[in-house]
Amino acid sequence: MSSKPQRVEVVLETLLDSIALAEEVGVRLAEAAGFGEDDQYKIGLAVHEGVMNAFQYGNEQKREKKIHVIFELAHDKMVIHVTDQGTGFRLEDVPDPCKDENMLVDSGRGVLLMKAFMDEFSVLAGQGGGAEVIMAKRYRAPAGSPAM
Amino acid sequence: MSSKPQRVEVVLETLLDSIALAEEVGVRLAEAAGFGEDDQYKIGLAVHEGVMNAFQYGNEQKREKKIHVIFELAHDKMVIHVTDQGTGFRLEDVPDPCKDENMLVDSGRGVLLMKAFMDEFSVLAGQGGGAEVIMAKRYRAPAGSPAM
Amino acid sequence: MSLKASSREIGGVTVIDLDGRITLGDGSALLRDLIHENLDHGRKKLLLNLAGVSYLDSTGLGELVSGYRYAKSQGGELKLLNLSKKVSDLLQITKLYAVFDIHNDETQAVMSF
Amino acid sequence: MSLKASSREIGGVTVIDLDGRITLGDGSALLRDLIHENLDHGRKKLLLNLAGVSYLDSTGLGELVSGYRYAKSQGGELKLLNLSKKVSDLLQITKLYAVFDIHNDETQAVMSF
Ligand SMILES: Nc1ncnc2c1ncn2[C@@H]1O[C@H](COP(=O)(O)OP(=O)(O)O)[C@@H](O)[C@H]1O
Ligand SMILES: Nc1ncnc2c1ncn2[C@@H]1O[C@H](COP(=O)(O)OP(=O)(O)O)[C@@H](O)[C@H]1O
Repeated sequence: MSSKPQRVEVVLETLLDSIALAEEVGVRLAEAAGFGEDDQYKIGLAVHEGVMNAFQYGNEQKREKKIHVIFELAHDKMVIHVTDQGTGFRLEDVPDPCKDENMLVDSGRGVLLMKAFMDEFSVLAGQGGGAEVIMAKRYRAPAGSPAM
Repeated sequence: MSSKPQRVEVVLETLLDSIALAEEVGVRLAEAAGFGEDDQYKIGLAVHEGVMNAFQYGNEQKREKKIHVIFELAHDKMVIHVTDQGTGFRLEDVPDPCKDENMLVDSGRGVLLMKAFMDEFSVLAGQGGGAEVIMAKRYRAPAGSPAM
Repeated sequence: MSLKASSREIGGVTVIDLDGRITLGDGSALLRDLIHENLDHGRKKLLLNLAGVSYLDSTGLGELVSGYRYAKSQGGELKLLNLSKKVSDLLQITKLYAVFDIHNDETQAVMSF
Repeated sequence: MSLKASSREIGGVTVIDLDGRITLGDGSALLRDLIHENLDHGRKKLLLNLAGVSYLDSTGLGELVSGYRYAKSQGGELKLLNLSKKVSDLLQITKLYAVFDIHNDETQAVMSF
């Protein structure tokens, strides 16, 4: 019997606590999807970074703006959308924090971590003009078995 | 600095796992709102019962139907709305499971528990015609201090 | 964390030790099967040890009631042992406390059949 | 579970033992204050013991980098001790592993200043 949620939507206010809350729901669903502990942590941290950016940059800490998080358990991967009500951004404009001249700046590592911890990562313009970060992690097929 | 979420919306599919997931979010927010462990459990169980009814009776286990849960941290109480896409029900039609003739029936105790564990409980017709269960629990003022 | 169950026989009474949650989809079906299986095999004195049951929902309560009824219908008896505070409160609220024969001491519970 | 910190002096080095999470709003501000306070009071050899730090986000990483920079600017040094697997992985991914002087042995770390 498959009783895994296929799609969970969470709408949050622009508040610090929303970051941890979204992360916890993400970890919970990653577990339900069959991801191991290490992947659960990685998915959780990616959600954390995505929602933190929506909080800081997208919605500029304006409490009344919403952060919209959608978790989808597709047949081959878990897909996460984080949408804010800001003005969006383009991935090309984010400086590479691993370049020598950027090594010592405080910021720029959130996108890097999301890319490193997830298999897919992209940024779209959301419906309301804000950023929509879409990231996905594929299920790991246990050795010798067909993909789940 | 108050960083408690004031409003969290969760949209779930009609699946068994959605019951526990909604309950966990409810407990998490009850904790953020400052409720003690016993009240967290009671709020969690009330959410559990409300979502379970949406799953069973409202949406009749039809996966594609949605269960909409809204958590609001108002200034004096935590308010929870559970809305389904069924045909609704009236509280007057629910038999009292504590009556002698109903003592040994299997069902009818969900509403009783929600009423017992929360301070307010009512059922409305939701926007789409389904049931909207609204329940609330007041914050406990620590002895000698003004209500939070 | 779902439900774990194991059975023992003491003086003609079947003690079923339950550990975990009894909720819809997470224990309630197992509990029903266990109760029916025992009664259908002629083990008519059932004592449910709920010491390890920390969480019960209305489905779980309904399953207890239904087991109680089925036992009676088969000429047997179903009693409860070692309720946690939470479970005891749930039985009080639903007035089921007055329906069940509830014990805190296993030996006395076994002798009560 | 937020961040707990306590400081010790060993051979002229200030060892700051950190325990908990270093994330936005949950430890990162405390860490910054601690680093600045020590440097501003002339304690210029700082060794952050991260043994108890199980979770770090990009804000926490930024705080480490900013502390490192501030120490340098004050003629001091900030080094890291006892990285957990998770923290070590984060420093690898962000290439910060090559920036920091990282130790696994406290005595050797203290002597390295
Ligand atoms: N949701 C967003 N809305 C607008 N800009 C964003 C958003 N997310 C990220 N950015 C931009 O991308 C940059 C890099 O983000 P990130 O890699 O997370 O690093 P950091 O948060 O440490 O700056 C940010 O500085 C910001 O300019
Ligand atoms: N969301 C709902 N939609 C339609 N009917 C409902 C809903 N929730 C409850 N009911 C009705 O109310 C009755 C009592 O529910 P409840 O007290 O939870 O007990 P139980 O679930 O054990 O039957 C149900 O049997 C059902 O007829």
